[in-house]
Amino acid sequence: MTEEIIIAGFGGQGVLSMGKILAYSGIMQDQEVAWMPSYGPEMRGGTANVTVILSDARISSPVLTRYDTAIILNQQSMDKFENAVKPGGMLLYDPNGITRPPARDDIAIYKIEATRLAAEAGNPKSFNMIVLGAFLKVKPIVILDNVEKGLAKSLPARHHHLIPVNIEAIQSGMNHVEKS
Amino acid sequence: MKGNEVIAEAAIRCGCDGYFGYPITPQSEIMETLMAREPWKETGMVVLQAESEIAAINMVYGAAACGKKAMTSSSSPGLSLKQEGLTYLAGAELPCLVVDVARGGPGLGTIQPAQSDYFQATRGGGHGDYHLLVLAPASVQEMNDFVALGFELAFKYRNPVMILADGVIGQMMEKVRLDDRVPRWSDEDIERISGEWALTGKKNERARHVVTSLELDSYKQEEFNHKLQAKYRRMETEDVRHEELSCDDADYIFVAYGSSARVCQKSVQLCREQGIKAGLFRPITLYPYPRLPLQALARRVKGFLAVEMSAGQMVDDVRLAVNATAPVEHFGRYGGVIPTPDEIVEALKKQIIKA
Amino acid sequence: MAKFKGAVVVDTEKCKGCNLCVVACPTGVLSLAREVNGKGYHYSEMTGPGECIGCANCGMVCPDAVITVYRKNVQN
Amino acid sequence: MSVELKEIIKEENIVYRKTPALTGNVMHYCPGCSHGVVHKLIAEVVEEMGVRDKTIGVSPVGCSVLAYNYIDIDWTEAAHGRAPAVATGISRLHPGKFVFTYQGDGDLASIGTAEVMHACNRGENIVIIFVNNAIYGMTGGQMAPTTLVGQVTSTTPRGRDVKLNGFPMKITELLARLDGTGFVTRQAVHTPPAIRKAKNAIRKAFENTKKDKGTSFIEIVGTCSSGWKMTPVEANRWMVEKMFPEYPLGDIKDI
Repeated sequence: MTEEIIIAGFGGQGVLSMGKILAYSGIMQDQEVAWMPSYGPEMRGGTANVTVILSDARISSPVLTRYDTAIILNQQSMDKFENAVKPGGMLLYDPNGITRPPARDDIAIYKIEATRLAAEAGNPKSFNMIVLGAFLKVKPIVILDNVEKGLAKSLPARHHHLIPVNIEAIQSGMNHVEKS
Repeated sequence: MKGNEVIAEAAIRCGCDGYFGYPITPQSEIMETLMAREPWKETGMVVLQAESEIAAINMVYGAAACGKKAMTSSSSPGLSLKQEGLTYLAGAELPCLVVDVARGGPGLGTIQPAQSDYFQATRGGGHGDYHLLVLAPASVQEMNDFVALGFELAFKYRNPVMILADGVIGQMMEKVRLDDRVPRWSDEDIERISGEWALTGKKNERARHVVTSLELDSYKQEEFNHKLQAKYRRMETEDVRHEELSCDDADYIFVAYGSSARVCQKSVQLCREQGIKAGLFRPITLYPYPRLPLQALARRVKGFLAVEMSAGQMVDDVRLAVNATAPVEHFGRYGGVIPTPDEIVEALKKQIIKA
Repeated sequence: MAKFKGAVVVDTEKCKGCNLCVVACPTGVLSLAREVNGKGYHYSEMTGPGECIGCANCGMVCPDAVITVYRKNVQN
Repeated sequence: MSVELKEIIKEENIVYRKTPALTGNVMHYCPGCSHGVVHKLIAEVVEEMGVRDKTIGVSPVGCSVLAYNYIDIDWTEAAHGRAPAVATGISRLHPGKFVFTYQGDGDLASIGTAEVMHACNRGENIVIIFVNNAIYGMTGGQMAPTTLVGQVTSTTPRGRDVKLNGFPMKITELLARLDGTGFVTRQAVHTPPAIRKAKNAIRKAFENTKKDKGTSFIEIVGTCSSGWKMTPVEANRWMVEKMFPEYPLGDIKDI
């Protein structure tokens, strides 16, 4: 099994940390992982994206042009990555701020209203975990136990009390993801 | 862990005595990680932010002259500044470790990954007839492994060793198995390992040690250069490293190092899916270059494509090794652009297969 | 009252004849030789040892550390 | 008379001789060069303190590049101007050692300005000996940052012109203003009293290392009779007349 994922959105949406948690979760179940961010000035407020690869075998290129899954969190990223999804692949997006929804019919498209859900829950920071939950519902490539361990690994100890809140957000994402 | 963070962790674990650096993207995490880890409390390792890359490499020079395990890290523009120090280190036969997390150039260039420092790294970089031993990691695991290996080789040859990485390897995270901790060398260890030359304070029973690259007599300087060349020949026989992937039955070979090699691994897969028998030859030491194994392959394959994030630097070494036995072409993206697995496959078809 | 007599020995082969010791000598004991040493320098030498007081000024100012100074109490 | 001389020239009557911490190699310096005296003073101090086995010297690029041939201690030679950085590396990893740099005006005040500023600003526990003779000796008498206004050198053949070349650099005063320096002084070695003072200053600097009192910086105003095209005696006179008003002797900072 190899899953090649691009997560793309604005800086500050927790794109990189979502990728990191996913990667750590993969390590927890003994998979090979690679996490490769776009880096540079765009880290500060512009677009941010990260490639995450989980695999049972040695990972080749950490830099890809085609992905099994694209998780898209703003319109610029939609423009850039919709066509990068392999045929038969999956695209997950938050409709908030999307002016031109994805139009491909050879891939599975899912929606998660993460911005709205996070606002309703009164915890905008849980946004990325809601998205992660939505993804894991559709593609359960890592089990929730390992996500919890991954969270513990990627969060500094002083934030460990936030793990239950994050798990809740992941479950909320799992419950609210819809196929479009 | 990120490649850069792993360098820092590996340095602490392998008993490094001193790190001297100056911030530059995309490798600042190395010093940041060290400063956050405070290894001076744990092992006594010194970590110092210098006022410039020039000062940093000269601090390394001072520390190395004492027989200590000293290192620095930087990215391309910073490496240009360090070249003076490197030629002095090579000329004084001092061991040290230098990490270059390369970015796009020339000039200030971009902060994105590139491999356009190949000439600078493998040809010497500064003035005079000298070489660094250059290791090119292609994974975060190798960022770990090459720190201890780098110091080992540096002291084996009394020569600076460079880890030539790039922004991809520095910034990416992968699973990594860290080495066990090794204590820093004691004064007795240094006496045993480098007692012939290290600055430890002149004792009555021995002559003073002088670390210098100056020689006023040109014949003696020539003799010294012979000695250096003999050392480089020895590196070529004892410490050339490379890796071959799917080369056994291959008709076509990608030659690539570092992150380009990772991208090419994918290209090999894509080729094989399309029925093209491609393989990957990955030099691990860029100096000394794995010339002989490449030559051996040249006798039985239909062509080589050197893939680099540069306008064509390593391809020169491929051509020298292949020596016109088989076609050699170059494909590169540069200035901070990373080639994609697909365009590499296309380049192979267009430039080598030509069918 | 103590009376000191001194003597200056110059390593004449290493002397470069810079003349600084000659100028530094308070009693005019030293002068540059007419002859030259192996390097072609008019080396410094004691010409009137009787007047040397062993003050060591010459030794101190000698950039090449080629001067040894002796002093003896000749009160008795 | 000669009998009397023999009486005097006896081991027990020696009051001054070359310190054993000098190697005995004939120095390559020109006749009358101040470097020789400064080398001698450092060697004497190291010997008298009994710290030869704990002292590491860093020689520069310039006339004193070969200083390591003359003082019998462990040495390293540094790239042009970089001695304070090299000394930083040594001193940080050998905290118990006496580490000093020996630098000329071109090395320290021109190409190595950044290194000396920052070493002093960090308060590196080292001694910096700075020999200022207002000219590049090694390369044949070119303008130094400390060359006096109007002074003729091979690159200021009509004298240093401030419009073209700026002003003589008083780097010692600049360094004294940095919080990292503990002892900053300017000395000379042209007369026995001056030499005694200079030696005391060097001794004090080395003692400061023991006490970790920050960077000790000693400028020695010296002569370059070859570069100035004078005899050594004339050069000393010129130094007193022309250099001292620009570079007055004495302690600038002592905490």
